[in-house]
Amino acid sequence: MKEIRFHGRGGQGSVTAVEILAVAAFKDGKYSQAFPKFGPERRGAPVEAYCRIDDKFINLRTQIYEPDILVVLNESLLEIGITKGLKKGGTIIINSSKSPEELTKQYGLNGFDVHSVDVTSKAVEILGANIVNTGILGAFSKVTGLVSLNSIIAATDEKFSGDLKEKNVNLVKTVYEMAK
Amino acid sequence: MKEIRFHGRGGQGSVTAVEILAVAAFKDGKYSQAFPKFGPERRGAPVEAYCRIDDKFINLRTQIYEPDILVVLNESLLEIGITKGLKKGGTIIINSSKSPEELTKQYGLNGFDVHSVDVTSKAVEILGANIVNTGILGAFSKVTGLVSLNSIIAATDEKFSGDLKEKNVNLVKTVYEMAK
Amino acid sequence: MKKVVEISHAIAEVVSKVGPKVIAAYPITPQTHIVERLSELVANGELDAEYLNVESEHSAMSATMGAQACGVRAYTATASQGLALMHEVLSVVAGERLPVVIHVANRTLSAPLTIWNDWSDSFPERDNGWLQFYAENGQDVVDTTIMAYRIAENHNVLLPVMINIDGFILSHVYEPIDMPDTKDVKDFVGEYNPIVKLDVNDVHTIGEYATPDNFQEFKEEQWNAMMAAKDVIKSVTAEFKEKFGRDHGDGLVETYNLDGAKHAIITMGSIVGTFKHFIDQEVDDVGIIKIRSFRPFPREELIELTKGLESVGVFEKVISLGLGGPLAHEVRSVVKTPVMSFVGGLSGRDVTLNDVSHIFDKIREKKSGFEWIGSKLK
Amino acid sequence: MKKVVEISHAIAEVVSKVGPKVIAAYPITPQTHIVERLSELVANGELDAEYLNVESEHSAMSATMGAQACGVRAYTATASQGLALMHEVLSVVAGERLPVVIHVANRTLSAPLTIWNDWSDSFPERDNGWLQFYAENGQDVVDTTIMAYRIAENHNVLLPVMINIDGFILSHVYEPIDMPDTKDVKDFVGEYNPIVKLDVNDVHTIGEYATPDNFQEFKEEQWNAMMAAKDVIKSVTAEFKEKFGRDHGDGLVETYNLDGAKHAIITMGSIVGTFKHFIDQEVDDVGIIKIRSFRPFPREELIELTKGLESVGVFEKVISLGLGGPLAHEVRSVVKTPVMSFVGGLSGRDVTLNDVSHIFDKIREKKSGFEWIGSKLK
Amino acid sequence: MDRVKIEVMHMNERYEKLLFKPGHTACAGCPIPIIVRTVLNTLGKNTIVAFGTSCLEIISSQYPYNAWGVPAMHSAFENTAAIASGIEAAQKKLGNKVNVVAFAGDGGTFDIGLQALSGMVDRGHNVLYVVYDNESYANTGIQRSSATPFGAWTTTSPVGKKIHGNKTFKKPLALMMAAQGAKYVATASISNLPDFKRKVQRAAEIEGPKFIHVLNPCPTGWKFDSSLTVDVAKLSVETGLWVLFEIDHGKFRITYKPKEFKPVRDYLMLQRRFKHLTDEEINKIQERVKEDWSMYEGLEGVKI
Amino acid sequence: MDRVKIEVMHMNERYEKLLFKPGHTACAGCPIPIIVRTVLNTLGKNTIVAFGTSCLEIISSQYPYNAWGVPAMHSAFENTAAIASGIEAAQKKLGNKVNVVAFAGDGGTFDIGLQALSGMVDRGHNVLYVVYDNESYANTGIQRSSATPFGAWTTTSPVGKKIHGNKTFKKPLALMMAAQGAKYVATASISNLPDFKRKVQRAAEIEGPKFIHVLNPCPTGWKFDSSLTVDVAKLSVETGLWVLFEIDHGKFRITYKPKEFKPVRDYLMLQRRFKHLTDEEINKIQERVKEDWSMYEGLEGVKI
Amino acid sequence: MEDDLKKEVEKKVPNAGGFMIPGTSLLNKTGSWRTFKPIVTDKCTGCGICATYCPENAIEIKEVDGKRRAVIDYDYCKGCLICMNVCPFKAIKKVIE
Amino acid sequence: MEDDLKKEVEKKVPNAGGFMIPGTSLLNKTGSWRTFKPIVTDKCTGCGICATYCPENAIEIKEVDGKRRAVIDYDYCKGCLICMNVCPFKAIKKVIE
Ligand SMILES: Cc1ncc(C[n+]2csc(CCOP(=O)(O)OP(=O)(O)O)c2C)c(N)n1
Ligand SMILES: Cc1ncc(C[n+]2csc(CCOP(=O)(O)OP(=O)(O)O)c2C)c(N)n1
Ligand code: SF4
Ligand code: SF4
Ligand code: SF4
Ligand code: SF4
Repeated sequence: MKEIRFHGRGGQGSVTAVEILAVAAFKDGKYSQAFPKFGPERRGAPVEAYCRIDDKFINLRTQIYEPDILVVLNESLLEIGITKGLKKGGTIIINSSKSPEELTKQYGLNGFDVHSVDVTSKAVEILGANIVNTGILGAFSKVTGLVSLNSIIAATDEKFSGDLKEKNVNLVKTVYEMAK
Repeated sequence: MKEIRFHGRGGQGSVTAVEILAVAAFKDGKYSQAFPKFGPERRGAPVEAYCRIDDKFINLRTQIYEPDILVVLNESLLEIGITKGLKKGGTIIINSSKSPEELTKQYGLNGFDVHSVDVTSKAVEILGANIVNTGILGAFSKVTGLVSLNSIIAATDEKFSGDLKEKNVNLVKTVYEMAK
Repeated sequence: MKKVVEISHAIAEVVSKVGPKVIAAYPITPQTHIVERLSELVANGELDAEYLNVESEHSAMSATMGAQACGVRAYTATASQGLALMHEVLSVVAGERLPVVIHVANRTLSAPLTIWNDWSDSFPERDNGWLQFYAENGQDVVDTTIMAYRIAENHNVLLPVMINIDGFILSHVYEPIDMPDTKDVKDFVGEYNPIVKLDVNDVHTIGEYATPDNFQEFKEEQWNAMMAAKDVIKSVTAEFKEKFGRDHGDGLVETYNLDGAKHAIITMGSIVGTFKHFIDQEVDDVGIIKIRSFRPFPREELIELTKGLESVGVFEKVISLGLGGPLAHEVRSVVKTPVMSFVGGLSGRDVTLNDVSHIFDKIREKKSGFEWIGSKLK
Repeated sequence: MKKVVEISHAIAEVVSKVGPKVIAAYPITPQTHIVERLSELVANGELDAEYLNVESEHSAMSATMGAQACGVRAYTATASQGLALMHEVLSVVAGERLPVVIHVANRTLSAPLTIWNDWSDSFPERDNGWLQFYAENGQDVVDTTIMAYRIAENHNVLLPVMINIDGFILSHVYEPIDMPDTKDVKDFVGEYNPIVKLDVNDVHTIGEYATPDNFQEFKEEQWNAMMAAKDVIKSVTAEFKEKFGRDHGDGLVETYNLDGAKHAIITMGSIVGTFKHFIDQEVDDVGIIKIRSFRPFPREELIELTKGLESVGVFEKVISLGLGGPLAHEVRSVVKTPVMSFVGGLSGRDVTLNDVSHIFDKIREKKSGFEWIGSKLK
Repeated sequence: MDRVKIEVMHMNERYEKLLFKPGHTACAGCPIPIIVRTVLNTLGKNTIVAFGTSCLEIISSQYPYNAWGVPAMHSAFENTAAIASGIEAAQKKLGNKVNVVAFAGDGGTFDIGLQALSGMVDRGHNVLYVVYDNESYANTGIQRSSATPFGAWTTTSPVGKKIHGNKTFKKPLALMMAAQGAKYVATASISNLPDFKRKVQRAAEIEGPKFIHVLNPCPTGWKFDSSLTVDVAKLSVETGLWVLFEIDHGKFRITYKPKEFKPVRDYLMLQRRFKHLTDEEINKIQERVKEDWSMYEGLEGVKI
Repeated sequence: MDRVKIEVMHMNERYEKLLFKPGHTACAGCPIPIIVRTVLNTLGKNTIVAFGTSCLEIISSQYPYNAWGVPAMHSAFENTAAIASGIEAAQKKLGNKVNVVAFAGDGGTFDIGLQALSGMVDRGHNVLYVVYDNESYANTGIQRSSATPFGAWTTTSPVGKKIHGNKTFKKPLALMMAAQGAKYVATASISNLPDFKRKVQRAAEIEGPKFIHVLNPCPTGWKFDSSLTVDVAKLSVETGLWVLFEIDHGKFRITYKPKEFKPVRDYLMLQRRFKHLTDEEINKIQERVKEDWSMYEGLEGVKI
Repeated sequence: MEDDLKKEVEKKVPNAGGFMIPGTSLLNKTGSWRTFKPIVTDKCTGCGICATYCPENAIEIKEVDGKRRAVIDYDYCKGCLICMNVCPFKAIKKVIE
Repeated sequence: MEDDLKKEVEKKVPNAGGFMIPGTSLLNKTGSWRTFKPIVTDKCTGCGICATYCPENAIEIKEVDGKRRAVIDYDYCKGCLICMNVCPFKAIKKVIE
């Protein structure tokens, strides 16, 4: 079982991100479970969301204490010590224009497998707004290989309607390509 | 232990009657317990009220099924079969201008110790209204001897204020004299 | 002074002697006589309090707690639907640790609508942090009221108290009651001395929002306070006996005819009187264990008292639909003897001496089981 | 079709397939997602119902019962303070024998105010004539919902059903759920066919006023209906398995790893999943007895299943202040083995795998007792 | 399906047709039955009633006796408007065109049921809500409600040395409902049945929430002889204390104006609940009537 | 007695004096704190607050953090006015002359708390009740309340194929409170703080129940950028949608009239909750503004 | 009586809770409530005003001996005497029961 | 932090339930919420309008280098940018955090 924690801000769509991830994993034939950090989400305040992926139905209902993977929608969140509990050698995927090395140094992320991708600039380009929750899933797929790009695309496609559908799918693909 | 049941109509003060009786008995050094027929009392509808008198504290909380004594504030109530449960040889005290014999015949009260007294006319005379609940207690005292006249007077005196005090006491005394 | 009074009026009188500053009540049969009398006392200037004619029981309890939070004693009374409508607020009062004392003139919860007595109103409140006492007669309720303030306001307790009296069967009955002097009452209960109150000169806030990080401990503290209440009840009851001369057992339970008895009936409230009456007439093998304090539940006391008994019965005026007699289940979960569960007296169904006789016979059979008392069905 | 959905939305979807004609709801976390989705379905014309934005939960339940009395299915959902505010009406709905089906996204009762999960909202409703089911996961709640209508509306039952799901822990979780087709759902639940309804062409009155002469029998009939519900639950559950292929034990209880186990943990709701997870990893001497139907209480089933066990534990997310774990007391009152009572998870306090490990160790000690799980006090 | 039909003995043809039947247990002289039947007779059999806990419940529905001749539902005290809302919504979905009427007392309307009523009006349910106002919680023994008039004795606004009856004036609920936007709002009196009936009729024509407030002189609570019910009702109108008006889609109109106002004292002194009033207090009430009338006359024609 | 005193670190002198302190958890851009401090600063430290469950509770009182600088009590959602009533009664008996203020949201006031409020007014408590109106149940995720305006999207008045946002117009609660007889009733806006403060001051001078209704533009629920809060508030007034008035002892007066009314569209289109509105719907709202103003202007000087 | 009725109901439906048969109040004869009895005298014109107001619906205007007049059903009349007071012709007098 | 505070409270009173110490919200630094940061530029006249509206009370008008101007307490500023919008002098600009 893999446990993943997303960090974002109230209003940024972290819950939508884990939902899409869980749907995508299921499309890949896996079992999944996604849930927000329970509680009132105030616009602007730091929030978390979670996802579990496994080969069989997930019975476990505890919170996630030692995630395997961290997804950070906002670089500035690294300032408030969000790596707590992340397994040794665990993966961190950060929306940032900085390089993994720079980020590792700046926020003391040594010992983790750090990846960064500038989702923001692509989101502004493609969606016309700094909404990075879907885009970063492209990076997730690429970096972790845990969920296929196709499934992320399909799940994203289901989630949105109108022109947001196409744009978000586009963003996912673009970020997938960028990420490494 | 003696059990007494009062019959009247909603608005006639049956509960006040049993209250005064219970207070009076206690003044006589006895223990007592009084209570209404539990439920909404609609003005005009037939109602009942109860009193127990004993030499020790009364623990019993059941309803009264087989009263020793019946007090009837309104002759017409005899039409609706209110003697139910009255012990064989039990006492009935009726506010009526008719004689016990007439009443026994009219309502089939054979086997009971029937007493009648015309409280109504005295009440109209003394109180200026057909309010018989206190007056009949004078008859109760005289007929049963269970509670002293003095105590009934004292309890009545406590219950009322203003000129109702005196008038009711007066009525009690008058009816006491009349009763047999 | 000992006198014959309506129990509801005796309650109003003793409450008035304690002297709440705010009374907020909403009428409901059979609570009405209590609060009507209090409103008279206020109208006559005999009780120096604000009497608020609130627009619902939800507001009655809310206004009561708002007032109590200011550091004064506040009062309300209710029954049945009224208590049910307070349900939400009751648990808030306990959680905010406001030692309010109220009376409930127990009456059946609808439907069908009915105004008579059983415990279906107070039993659903048995989890929420209120102490619950059940009174046997007028004297009991007067004495328990006086003690309740001491217990509730004790700084190791700080929990509200609900004093239950059987509606009509007690509330509307006139009987002899020894009413203590105002001075004695005031001396016994003392001044209300809260730890925190709404005070512009010493600012505190009441009514926080807790998270999973800290909520559970609030409940644990309430649990501890409930456990602490047992000792407080015992010592206050002992002190009461010393001051006023009246015995109420250890405050948690009382027994009758239990010495040498082989069986016992466990129950609460006014029905205890009828059982006593019956025992006085003809019984020596059955004793009574009367629960005074239903919450905190007298666990240890019941274990102790039932030791050596061949069987017990539990009589209760309430049913947990789909389970059985809730009190019987609680008793069964702690005592070792066979427990026969009797449910009856629902909504004023009279429990007669015949019923009592039947109950005792059943207990003597030393079985566990469940039975309706006074049923007309079949 | 099996898909990953938020459980709240799955609930809205399955309710919508059953097709209530009137929905009256008042928002409260964590019930909101259920009713928001329903209001969307109505706004989109996908569900042909009146959606009433009522002004309180008291009115939500009242409008629901008013509508149901007209012979249509009506729906509401709530939680915590909302359920508490419905308290008065809940017992009326049961007493008037209206087979309403609702969901409660269980959340702690204030105070302190909090929005997280425990069962302090639904437990005070355990006497009042509602059937109570507790769901383990999304699939469970969907299936239970479908069955609930059949059970509630059965003419031998005619009682309302409350389906409890742990707030947030289930309500806000996305997971794979097999959602049955609308036609299959409709076929299974059938038409609502009340005995009596408000109908100008066939005049009846609902909501009588009963007296001591006749009230108790109304309760006895409710009691009998609750007892009858056990069989109905069993047969509907069996039929459900046949039609939909999913097993829910006998409908009253389910077991896990119980064959050959020496001990068992008895509990309800979502925590069962965590216990299963832990057992799958490393345990074979402890099994799970999951209570699906808390009301009616599976008395006989528990007696049967615990026979031969050396000890059991009861884990529950609720405390009866002044008594202990209420579920543990009910279990203790029926089973013979030592019962260890665990209370934890209050208001979302996470129950971790460490906690589970500790709980299992404690059960293995074969003692009776009480313990807080996850406490930070001391 | 097995419908329930039980023949009620002694049901002669006349009683068969009544929509509220004798054998109810209202106090002798109580006008509640007059109010209920005036409404029901005007609306006819095609009517479903929701009613709250109150004298009306107790007098109409003591098991196994039942006085209703139309489908009627009681559930609790404060939720009459919510029950009616649910009924109306269901009937709409069922495609039935029926009148839905809610009956409740003043306590169940002005106080504990106000919120449900306001919610019903807010949501625009097509319900006629009728409050019979006996100016107290009568069923529980005459306690003060927010419809209790100034000075009146009740058991919770007692007459004592310090406080002299009820301290507040009656809550002007009809105006509040009109302010909220109920489509039709009216007051009525049993002493003017044609006016009352016309108002019920008008209400029935209008789609949406409607509110009629009827004064209900209660011999038991107001303490007058049971034979005087209609006289007391009439005096309430003739003294100007009880103003007959209607507010039709926000337009205010007084529907009856006494030619000459009788002094309020005539009304007050018929009732023992007012017998303690001092001259000063009576004058205060008289003044208030003047003020109210000037306010009401000021509202005539104004849209609220 | 052992009073509780805990020194709060970093409490500098400026923060020490604040009656509602930073560190609260309102959404970025939320005006609730502005409203609360405007009221408290006007009344001063001699004030006790009752507040209901709502955003205000969550943002001010998450254990162990607390933003209040005056004694404040929260108990439940719907009982703010009742709690305030109890506080006021107790303070009276204690002989304290303090301001008692109740704060609640529109849901806690227009809907579930209406009855308690009306009861408080009926009994004449000397309480200032302030409703901050974000036109929804914001705390639970923006559900429809009876203060939600016509056409607005909320999560329970969603925009679907059959139904297009909220179907009803805002409940005119201030008028209802005035109709009931609250001594002072006013509306206010954070875009006009002098007007708001003056109203609070006037209310403080008056003995009895007082009611102030403040519009609370909610960036989260109304879906506008957090920096636009004051702009949205201002537009609500300048378009005439939000009317600033007061009713002092029944006398109605408009306290601010825009020189020229901006089209409602300017206001609506700033907020994504209205973005689905058709021209027809916008016209309907524009018409309603006209009607309302003619009604309000008709009321000027009238006594209600 | 009550029991009969209840049994009757139970025979027909498994769960008697929650509803009532309308019109059964007619079984409850409230005539026994009277302290005073209204008597319609010959002054009666049959105008029907009393019937409009009788809270018990106990007055019917009928042809009696070829003349329309008020007839009181004493099974239900509670003796409130409203009829006596509203009759414009003072056609109703009271006697004690 | 929370635990410290709670312990502190418990030390002083036996029952911590039911009340809170006011002003403790100051311990909750909401500066971390910002995505954008408002910067007061030299155009600031110290008029104080922004301070009136800052929902966080995070702006103080102070003497800085002999000139009155707005000073933002970034410990609490959530970056809503109301200040930027209400400033009549456009004296506040935003930068990304
Ligand atoms: C929640 C609740 N509180 C109190 C009661 C008790 N109660 C029943 S009827 C009634 C009085 C009703 O007054 P009103 O609505 O004026 O009708 P009336 O009795 O005057 O006909 C009261 C207080 C109740 N049934 N439910
Ligand atoms: C009885 C009850 N029902 C529902 C809730 C859930 N609830 C808490 S706050 C809230 C919304 C409050 O709305 P409003 O009063 O408008 O204040 P806002 O959240 O908008 O600040 C709701 C529905 C509750 N706490 N209690
Ligand atoms: S108390 Fe009054 S309103 Fe109630 S039934 Fe009697 S007369 Fe009618
Ligand atoms: S009112 Fe008089 S005259 Fe007219 S029918 Fe009745 S009794 Fe006859
Ligand atoms: S930033 Fe702007 S509004 Fe604030 S003080 Fe400076 S000039 Fe005034
Ligand atoms: S951005 Fe918002 S919070 Fe920050 S200083 Fe400006 S107004 Fe205050």
